[in-house]
Amino acid sequence: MKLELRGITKRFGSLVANDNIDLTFETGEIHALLGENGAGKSTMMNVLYGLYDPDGGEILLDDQPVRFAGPGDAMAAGIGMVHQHFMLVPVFTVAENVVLGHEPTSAVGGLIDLTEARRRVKEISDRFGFHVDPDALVEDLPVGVQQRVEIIKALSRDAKVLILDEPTAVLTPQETDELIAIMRQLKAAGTAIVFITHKLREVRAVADRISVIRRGKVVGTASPQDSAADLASLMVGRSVNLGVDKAPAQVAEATFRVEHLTVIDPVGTRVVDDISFEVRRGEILAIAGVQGNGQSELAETILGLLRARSGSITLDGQELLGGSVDDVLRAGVGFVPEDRSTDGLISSFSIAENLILDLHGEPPFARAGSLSPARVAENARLRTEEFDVRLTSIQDPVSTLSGGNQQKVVLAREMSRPLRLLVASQPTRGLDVGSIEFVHKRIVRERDAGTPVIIVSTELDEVLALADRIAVMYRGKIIGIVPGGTDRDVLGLMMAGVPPQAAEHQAAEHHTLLGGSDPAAPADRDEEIP
Amino acid sequence: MSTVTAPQPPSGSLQTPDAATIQARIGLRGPITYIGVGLISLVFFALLTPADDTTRFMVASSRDYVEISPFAVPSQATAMVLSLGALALAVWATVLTFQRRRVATWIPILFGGLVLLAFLVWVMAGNSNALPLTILLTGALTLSIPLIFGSLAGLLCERSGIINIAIEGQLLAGAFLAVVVASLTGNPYAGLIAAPIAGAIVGAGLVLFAVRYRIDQIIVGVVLNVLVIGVTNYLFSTVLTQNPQALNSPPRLPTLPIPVLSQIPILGPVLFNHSFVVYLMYIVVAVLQVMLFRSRWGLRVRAVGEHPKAADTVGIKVNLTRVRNTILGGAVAGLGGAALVSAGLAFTKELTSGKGFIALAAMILGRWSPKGALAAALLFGFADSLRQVLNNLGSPVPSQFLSMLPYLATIFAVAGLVGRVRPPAAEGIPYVK
Amino acid sequence: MNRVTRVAVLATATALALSACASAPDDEPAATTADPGETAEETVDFTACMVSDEGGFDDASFNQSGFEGLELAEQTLGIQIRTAESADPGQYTANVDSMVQEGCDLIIGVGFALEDSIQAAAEENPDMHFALVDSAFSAEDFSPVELDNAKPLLFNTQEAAFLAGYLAAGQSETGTVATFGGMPFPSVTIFMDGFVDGVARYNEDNGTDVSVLGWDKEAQNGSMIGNFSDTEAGRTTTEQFIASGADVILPVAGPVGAGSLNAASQADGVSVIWVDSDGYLQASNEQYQSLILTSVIKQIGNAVYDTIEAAVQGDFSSEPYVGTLENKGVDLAPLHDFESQVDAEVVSMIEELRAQIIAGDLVVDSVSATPTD
Amino acid sequence: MTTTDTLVAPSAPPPAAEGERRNLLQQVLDASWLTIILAILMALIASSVLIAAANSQVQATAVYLFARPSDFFGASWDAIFGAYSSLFRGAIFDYEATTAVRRIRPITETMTASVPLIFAGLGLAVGFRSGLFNIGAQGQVLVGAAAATFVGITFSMPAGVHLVIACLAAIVVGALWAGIAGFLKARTGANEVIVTIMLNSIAVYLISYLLTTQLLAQGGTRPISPVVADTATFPLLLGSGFRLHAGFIVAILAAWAVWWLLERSVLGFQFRAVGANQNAARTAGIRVNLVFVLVMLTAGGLAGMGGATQILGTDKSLQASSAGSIGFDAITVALLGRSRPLGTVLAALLFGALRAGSPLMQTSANTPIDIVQVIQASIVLLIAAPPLVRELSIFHRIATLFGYSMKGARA
Repeated sequence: MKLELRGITKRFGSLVANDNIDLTFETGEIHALLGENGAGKSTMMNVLYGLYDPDGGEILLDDQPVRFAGPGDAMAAGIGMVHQHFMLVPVFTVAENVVLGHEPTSAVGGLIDLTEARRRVKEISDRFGFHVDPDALVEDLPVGVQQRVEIIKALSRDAKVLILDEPTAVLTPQETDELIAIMRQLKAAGTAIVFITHKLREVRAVADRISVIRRGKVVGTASPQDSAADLASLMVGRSVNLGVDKAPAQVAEATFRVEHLTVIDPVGTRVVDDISFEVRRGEILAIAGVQGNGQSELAETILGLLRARSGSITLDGQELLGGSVDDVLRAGVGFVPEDRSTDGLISSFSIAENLILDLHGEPPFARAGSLSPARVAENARLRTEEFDVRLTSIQDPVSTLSGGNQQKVVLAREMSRPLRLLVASQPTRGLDVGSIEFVHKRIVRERDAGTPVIIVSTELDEVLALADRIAVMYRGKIIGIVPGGTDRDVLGLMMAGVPPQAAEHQAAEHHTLLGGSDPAAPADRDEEIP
Repeated sequence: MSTVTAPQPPSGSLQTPDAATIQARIGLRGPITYIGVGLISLVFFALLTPADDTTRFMVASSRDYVEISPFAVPSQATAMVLSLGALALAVWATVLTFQRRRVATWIPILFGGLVLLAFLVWVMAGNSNALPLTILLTGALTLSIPLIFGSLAGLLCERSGIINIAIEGQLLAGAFLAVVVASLTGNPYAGLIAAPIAGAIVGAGLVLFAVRYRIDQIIVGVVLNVLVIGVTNYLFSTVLTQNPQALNSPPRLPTLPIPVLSQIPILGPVLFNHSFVVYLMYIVVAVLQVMLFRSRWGLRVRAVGEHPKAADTVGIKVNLTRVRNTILGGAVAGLGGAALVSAGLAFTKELTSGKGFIALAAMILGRWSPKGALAAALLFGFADSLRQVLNNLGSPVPSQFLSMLPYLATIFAVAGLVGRVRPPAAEGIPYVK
Repeated sequence: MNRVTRVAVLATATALALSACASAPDDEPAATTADPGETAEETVDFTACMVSDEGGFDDASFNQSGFEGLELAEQTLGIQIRTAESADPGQYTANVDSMVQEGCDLIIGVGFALEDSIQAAAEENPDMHFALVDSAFSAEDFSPVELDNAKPLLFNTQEAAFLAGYLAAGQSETGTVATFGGMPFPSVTIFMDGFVDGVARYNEDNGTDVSVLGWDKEAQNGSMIGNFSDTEAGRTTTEQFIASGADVILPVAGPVGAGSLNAASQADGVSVIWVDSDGYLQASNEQYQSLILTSVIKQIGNAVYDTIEAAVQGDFSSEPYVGTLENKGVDLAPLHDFESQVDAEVVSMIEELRAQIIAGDLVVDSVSATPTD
Repeated sequence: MTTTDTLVAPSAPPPAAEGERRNLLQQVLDASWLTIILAILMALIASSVLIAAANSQVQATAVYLFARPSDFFGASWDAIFGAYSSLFRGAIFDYEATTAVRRIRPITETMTASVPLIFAGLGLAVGFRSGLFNIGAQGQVLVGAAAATFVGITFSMPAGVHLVIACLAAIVVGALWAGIAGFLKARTGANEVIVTIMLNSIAVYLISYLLTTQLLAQGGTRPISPVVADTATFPLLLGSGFRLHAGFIVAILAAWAVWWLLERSVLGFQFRAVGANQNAARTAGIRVNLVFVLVMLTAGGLAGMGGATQILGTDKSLQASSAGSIGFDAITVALLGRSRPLGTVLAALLFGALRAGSPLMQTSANTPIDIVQVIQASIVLLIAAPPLVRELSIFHRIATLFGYSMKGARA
């Protein structure tokens, strides 16, 4: 089946997200759409999937123009999509999620035929070796498995075109390998695969054809053989500095210590399991791991959002456990939360107010319980200038800013006071290259000023770019702490629970396609666009 | 490339023996509550009751098929046995909690039942009147019917993501139209058919503002309640009072005892000797319970309420589902309104008197499931029935305090038993494509 | 959505059109400007005004009785009337004041709750006349106060309720009678006090042991619905009384009494005693006439009418009116359908008691009764 | 995994400064003041249908509508004009009154009626801004009124001091009553909507019980408290011809204080932060549970003060139903005022006017009092939905002919 987009245009207000896009997807081909965050890839796919109504252009299926009023039409036409944020109902079982929307029903009263639903899941799961339990609750499954559920969902509807939107973002290198194997299997079976990503390495490993999108336009096509640097400059529109400039760490004494920390969630799961580590002044410790292995809980426990069951956390010898969030912040901890829109910013508050969110009770902003609007504004002017936040007015709601500028607001706030520790979770998630560069630079500068820094990231690229040491978490435990620059296959195995020594052995035997020791691209790692 | 040993050994080797045994803290709220309530029961209901008092119970009324004469029990001894039984359960539950084993659901239910019986024995001790148990239970069922329909209406809406605070208004509108139509046609069943229409109209208003104009659903609900009260009051004082014989004297929905079943002692009259609307409630609860959790329709509705975007991506029309469910919910609440006046009662101003809000509480307490709503509504109905019975037979507690009973029960239920519950995730958030 | 709206509008319009095709009245349009109420021979330049309490004039209880008296005065005396319903106590003063503003000649407040407002207005407007139903005026320390321009309309309801209690006890087969109220207001509990005393008197006279459910006169505590609107609660309460063996019920809760009639209709041999007016004659009770044993009548309407009449004739006096058995201000209604069923001995005894009360030989007391002397 | 509930356009709305500046027509027609005025007008028009329908003459003429429509429309006009002109005479200015005092008295009545609404509305507004949907103003007003009454009838103190103590008692008791809901929410997560609704009912029964005891009835047999001592009443502002009392000034000051609290104080910053985004507030070190309790205490204190003004300012004695519908009207007042102090004061004045005008509407024009509730509800519904107002508005319809775009309007 051939799918073609002709002149697709989609606007949101005055912003043109897709500008006259022409693309063709052929049967049995893996077609990569490469573009950085915010380039308009996802918008285009949502148009293709019937979620958005295009403002112009048409979609052709086997040369016949089609119109999709909703995803139902798109699915009926044989288009399946695995969304970046999984479209799974967490409280449903795998089988329920898979059949949702085209449920097999028994003769009586529209009751769902669960046997048939399970059979469908099993069939596809067995065909591709997915090992998915149809009766498991989706919310209990690891993200990698959830993704497979999404693929089963698409395949169970006989998708002839499968769109994968940033599918590798949450996977370990080994899982990514498995995904690539699945993609090739599907391709061989005659499925057209649309692979949306901003990772050059993956594109070059699996794509048959590459289309690069920038600012809503198709700016060119490339072949997998093109060099990473060429692809990167095509994607970003200028030549990019692909590494993070950072001097070797000037490590001083360890001032932050976590000892035997255990956190148990209300259900009784040990989400953080007897963890110990320390961070020294002037170094960046990255906490790596697949999402959902306790990193977020660790960060939240340091901040005092979660209560620990036992253990201790000390900063400069002062115990942080048991204190309130306010106490921890006052002790000099800067905290960049994982999800800035829910935890880091109040979207309806002004930029100026967001810049004092955790400082609002302190002088000079407050005196005797009263806020000083002048000081708040003054602070906002200084900080936004220093962090190069592009804005119209500091009194505008922070929601009017782009993602990158919002993250700068968070960083500007957290770095606007003398820090004794910086904890940054997923500091560059969803940002464009320019913003990523900026954020990384600021974090390194904070390290160089002698602050111990903890970066929590699920992106190996980011971990490798920033970390002086890497602690890998798996099921609430630290599997091992390894130096920065460790082979990504080793890290990948550790993220899957293999201890460091064993991981090294295994990695030496089985290189992944994208692995750091891939002989075809020895220098690739440093060129990675995160 | 070689792995450099981390500055500290991997955490595993440092693990102290007791680290692995650290477990989640034992929740003490449960045991303390159980034992506390058990002790109160023992001291107040048993030990402080005069030893020679008796409590009389009546388990059948004169109209029942099987006649059982009232019997008396010694108050103190009975309350003592009941309280000790409850305390034993409390201890058992505490032991289970400390052993980190699950406390089975029947334990709190039985515990509550025992304490309640002890309370009844105490409150009626020395009273020359007998406590009519079947009447108490029948009253509980009758009084809970509008609440059950109301909370079913609430959960139909909320399962699809629309918060329905307008249950009160829907009940009232349903009751109003039921009365008028039944009076005009002279047929009580016509009222039963008309009431859902009135409720559905209020539901349509709610969903219009919630989906099309994306106004905060709580606000719309609150205001719709005011509007319905205003409109029905207006119609009552301008139209109904002009011609009460024709417009405001509905016939009674006849009682239809179910053959055989209604002759079972105690249970028969309590459950199977009612009008059609009660049996309809049984059917609606059962059907909704099955449909919501087992059917295609139910799966889609719940998907819309939990994760509308996911539903949209598989071709389910999110807003259409919400519109349909809210209107259906309104109709079910309308039935509750009809049930409220099914005995052939005339319409009076604001006759729902806050039942819609108690229905809302029942829905939350029942955790958004039809059978849970049924149980919770029965609990409130029981509290109300108990208030009436004690009021009627004379009790040492002033009537105002007995009147507070259902409301206090609600607060205890919402705060104590339920605590933080998990409503449908997308509740109250308009879906914008 | 739009299509639905349009269809609905169309349907409504059609219905209206069909019903609006009648021909215009033949007479001059003047007929349309005339108030249908003005059927009296001549109109008198006198405006009588009435303010209800929270119940409103359609409460099927004392507000309604008062309003009926006012309407009667309008029709037969040819006066103008003005009415205001209060939604809550905060409006009493404003409503009374708007009557003052309207230039009423006589302003009647219905219900004890209006005491303060009427009293204040009367003190401020000495040239206007006022009346107050169900309460006398009092100073801050509860000592009675008499005003020159305000007339309390009081009722010794307990006297009639006493007779009703005696009758109920005599009529009861089961030896149990019951009563309940809307809210524990004096104008409610006064009925219940008298009723309980009447039953006690019957027991005393006949050596019986008829018990009263729902009211404890000593403790002044008993069965209360909690409002004057929840007929369903009235019905279930009555059902419970019936199940507990009661066969004569006295609901003192205005329209909630309909719930009692409803419940009684479902049981054998249960009768209801109505309050305020003769329930047997009320249109809304038509289907339940056979269940109404009697009614404890409280002639608010008559008292209102008489007060207005006196004021129109220039004979307004601020002397309290007290409705008693003697002046028929309170009374026991005829037995109607029960005439043949009630024991003649009981009937004659009731007559004797009535005479004793009128003669002052028997005093029925209630803490809720207003001291009048 | 987290669920994303809405598909949001990948970028924020275009900055206003950029490019196509909205033209003047668009600006004027989308202004919120116009929406509010239109909403009020539409609600009055919608209610006038009910007013006409309730009128006996309109009913009489409707029977022969087609035979002689002029009768019907004349009667309708008379009924509607009569009702609204009485509303105006009762609430703003009585042009038919004979004395000057009587003429201007209505507007002072409006102000008087708005006092408790301002207080309770402010309390609710604080809650709404902090993300707490407090339906319990009714109960808080009542217990506050009871506390003020208790102080007012029980103690004898010098004037002024007595008033202040009575008000303080009302504030404390109202705050504690509301605090129950805040505490339960903080400790157990109990839904505040339900708890406050239940507390309303409990308050009514509690007060009606206390009114039968020595505590509030002081020996009276009726369930009404004695009149509060003169030393505890609010001084009248315009002399004895008017009921307007100093509570109005206190209410305005309270509105200013609430503005300061929300916009200029550290505590208010925390309130608003919790209201806008609990997670972010918690991450920023704000004690969200403590804020819940503090917000409810503030809201309850204000509502309690509203109850105090009702008793100490106008009613002078307490009944179980003294709170009337203040608490429920206050919800709509706060919503109408968009939870802003100034808006709340203006909305309270509007509702005060409806309240002050309704007696005359009844007595003079025979309009059923229930109409007022319908008007109030319609106004709030319409104001909450500006797009609906624009769709219904003739002005906007006409303006579309001149290039006005309804879709371009910001909600």
